[in-house]
Amino acid sequence: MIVASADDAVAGIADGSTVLVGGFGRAGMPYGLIDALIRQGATGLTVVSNNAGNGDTGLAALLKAGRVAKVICSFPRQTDSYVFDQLYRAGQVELEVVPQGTLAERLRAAGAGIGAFFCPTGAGTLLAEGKESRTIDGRDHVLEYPIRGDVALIQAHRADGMGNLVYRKTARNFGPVMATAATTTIVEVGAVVEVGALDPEAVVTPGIYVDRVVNGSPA
Amino acid sequence: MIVASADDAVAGIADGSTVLVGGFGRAGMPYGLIDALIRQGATGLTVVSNNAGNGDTGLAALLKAGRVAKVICSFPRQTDSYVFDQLYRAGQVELEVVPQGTLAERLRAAGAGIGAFFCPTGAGTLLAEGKESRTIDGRDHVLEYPIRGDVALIQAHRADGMGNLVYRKTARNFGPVMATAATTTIVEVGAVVEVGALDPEAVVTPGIYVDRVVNGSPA
Amino acid sequence: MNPDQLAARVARDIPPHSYVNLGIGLPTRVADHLNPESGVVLHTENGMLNMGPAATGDRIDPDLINAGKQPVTELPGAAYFHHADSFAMMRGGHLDVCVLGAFQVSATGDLANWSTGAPDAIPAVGGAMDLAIGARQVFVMMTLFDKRGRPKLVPSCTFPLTGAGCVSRVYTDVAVFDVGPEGAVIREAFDVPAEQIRDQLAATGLRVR
Amino acid sequence: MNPDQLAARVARDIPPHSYVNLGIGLPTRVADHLNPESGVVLHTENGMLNMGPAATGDRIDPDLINAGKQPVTELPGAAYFHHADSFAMMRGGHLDVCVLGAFQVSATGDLANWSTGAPDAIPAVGGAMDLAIGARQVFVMMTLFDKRGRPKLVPSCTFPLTGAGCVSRVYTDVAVFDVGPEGAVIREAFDVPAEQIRDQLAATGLRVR
Repeated sequence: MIVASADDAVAGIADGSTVLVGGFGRAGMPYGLIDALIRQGATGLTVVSNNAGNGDTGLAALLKAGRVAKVICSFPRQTDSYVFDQLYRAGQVELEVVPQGTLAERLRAAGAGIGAFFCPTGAGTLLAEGKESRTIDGRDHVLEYPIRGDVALIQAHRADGMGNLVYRKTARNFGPVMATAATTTIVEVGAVVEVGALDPEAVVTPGIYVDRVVNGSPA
Repeated sequence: MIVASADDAVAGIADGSTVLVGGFGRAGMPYGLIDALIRQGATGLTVVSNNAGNGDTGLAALLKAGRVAKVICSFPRQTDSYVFDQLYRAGQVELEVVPQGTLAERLRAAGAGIGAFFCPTGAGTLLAEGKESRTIDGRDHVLEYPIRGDVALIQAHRADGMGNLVYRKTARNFGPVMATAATTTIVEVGAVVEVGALDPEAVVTPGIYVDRVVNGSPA
Repeated sequence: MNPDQLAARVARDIPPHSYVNLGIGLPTRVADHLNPESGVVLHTENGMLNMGPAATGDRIDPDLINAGKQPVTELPGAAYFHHADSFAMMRGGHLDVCVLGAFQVSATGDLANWSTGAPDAIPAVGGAMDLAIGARQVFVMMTLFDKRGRPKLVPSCTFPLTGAGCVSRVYTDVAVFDVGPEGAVIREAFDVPAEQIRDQLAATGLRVR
Repeated sequence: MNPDQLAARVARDIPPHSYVNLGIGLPTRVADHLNPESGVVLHTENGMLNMGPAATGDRIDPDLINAGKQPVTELPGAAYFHHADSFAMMRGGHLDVCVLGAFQVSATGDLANWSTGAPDAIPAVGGAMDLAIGARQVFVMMTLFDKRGRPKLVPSCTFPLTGAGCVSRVYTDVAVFDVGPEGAVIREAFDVPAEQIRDQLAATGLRVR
């Protein structure tokens, strides 16, 4: 469960994996794990994250290293997303844009064993084109399918030795849903605490969802 | 938000309402609110709860008073569910049995604005008869629809003045999902605390889901 | 009316104790005009209720940001939750009011605010579609005309839709409009008489009552 | 093999550090035979991980019960969650093992444990169907024959199904069977030779390898 380094934490991630990457902007972004993934070398990755990288670090660095074949996200275009922008315009990375809440719900569905769900978001828009739709109770819905990850890379505030996690403020964002949606969930935390030190009423991600924890220093 | 009595809390519940009632067995059962609902007199109710009452108190007393037209639950038959058993056999109450997790997920769907979802639970069984089904990724699924309440009656451990709630141990059970699924959510709590006294990281039900809180003594 | 006056005007229409999401950009300014006594609670879709004002100086915490990724603060009674729960809250219709910017709004309440449909644009939607369909009331804040003088309140949107029939009211620098199945109605004209606004819009092909 | 010996036998097959749900009744006894050092974590579907042994005396807390509504205790590292999250955990395939009782199991792994199909019975399913389809491995504990001597391991279930093809192993008082698409196989015979069990079941119409 607790591993010695970020490099140990990302060992074995295969080429072509679907990697769920937590964070919203910089909050909750597992920088240490992404850097380790770049060193690890896996390529042809599908990355699922809210954004497509900022500046030259984190996801942007992974993209720049040429490891990403496809990005599934809600908002790739930011003021400092020049790495992604360039690759996308050069046709070197595929993009699937998903409304932010639908992205979260499709990840949840994967973790919760839901086969598909009818969602009102995006009905009647470009993003619903080609998708099955249905009117339920007078409202238009689009059928959305789960997004499963081979690996999730997330950041949390504290973990105990069983992998129970708590987060900090809005850095929680996608972490708890991504943890449920991946075969292997890897977590970078600010500190590891004793089993029993986290309040059982306040655990956000129970250890059942967590495979590897590395004590890293959040950015 | 904070009301003076359980009677004030249940005022205005209309005949024919769908009432979501929290609790699993006796844990988390809002006894004070159910007793007040009996005094209040609303009838022809559809009750959604995990069970259909124990002994002569709580839901069993509401059933015995003849106020319930239909029960939607996962497990009506218990060693001491004689009130329900008798009414059911006499044809005086309608029953819809839903697998426990599907019950929780249908309530969540109502709260989360999901129009319907494909669920593997119960596929190929009697409980799926007459329901739309579909094979997704080689697995059989049943299409399930949201269960919305006009009112939710739940129990929590503490509320602050904004209606933020925390629960206690396994008494949490259906409370948080039912709170999201009803037009009016009414909560019986062990104590009301100052706004700011609950840890924002540990709030389970944010006040946005809560309409009325009464300081009651949990059984 | 300048943007700050308009923000104040929108703030006045938000009922006390409402749960409100303020979109990125112009709508964010509405927060500065809400009476702290009003009990209005701000939601940010990245996972928080009871968001406080922007953080500055020592109060900046990289773990505490709003949907625009700007540092913010926490008010007493705050709650944090993950993205699936946050968007469930929106999609489930629990927010009373959402205030959004727009490229175009149609007289029937269609909203276009995520894409100008430019062929070389990189598509990016964020939470725009979730906000559009989620709140009980969706208010739009925008200028009535764009920089080139083209109306942004239109008979039907030419830009790609964010949501269909989702907007109920449009606050512009010139007037406040109600929009919906019955079409657009001037609710309040600011500096110019309503009749003049009607004529001006009629010239663009939009009938407003 | 008596029920407690059988519970010990099941406990031995649960890998260390597994997340396990023990069904109401006989399976609950498996807990008493798990080595505390094994790191096996118990889930109870009413919203808890790291459930401890039954509570007695002063340790009884009405807010802390298991799925059978019996008072239990909490171990260090416990976590509480609501019903939708708890059943998402099950349905999503996160539990390693679930141990259930049964009325009947078919050679292909169909499970019948919620209803005997009696015409006057009040239907009640609880979490049975969720447990049946949720765990990575579903073990059944049951007697091989019912009180009237009818086999409970059958070519195909005559009682209403809880889940189709969901059981992988059946622990009975007589033998342990693997079941699945390939049919039933004796994995381990206890007091009686496997051949004799095969003959006995063949007489009921069930071919077992």
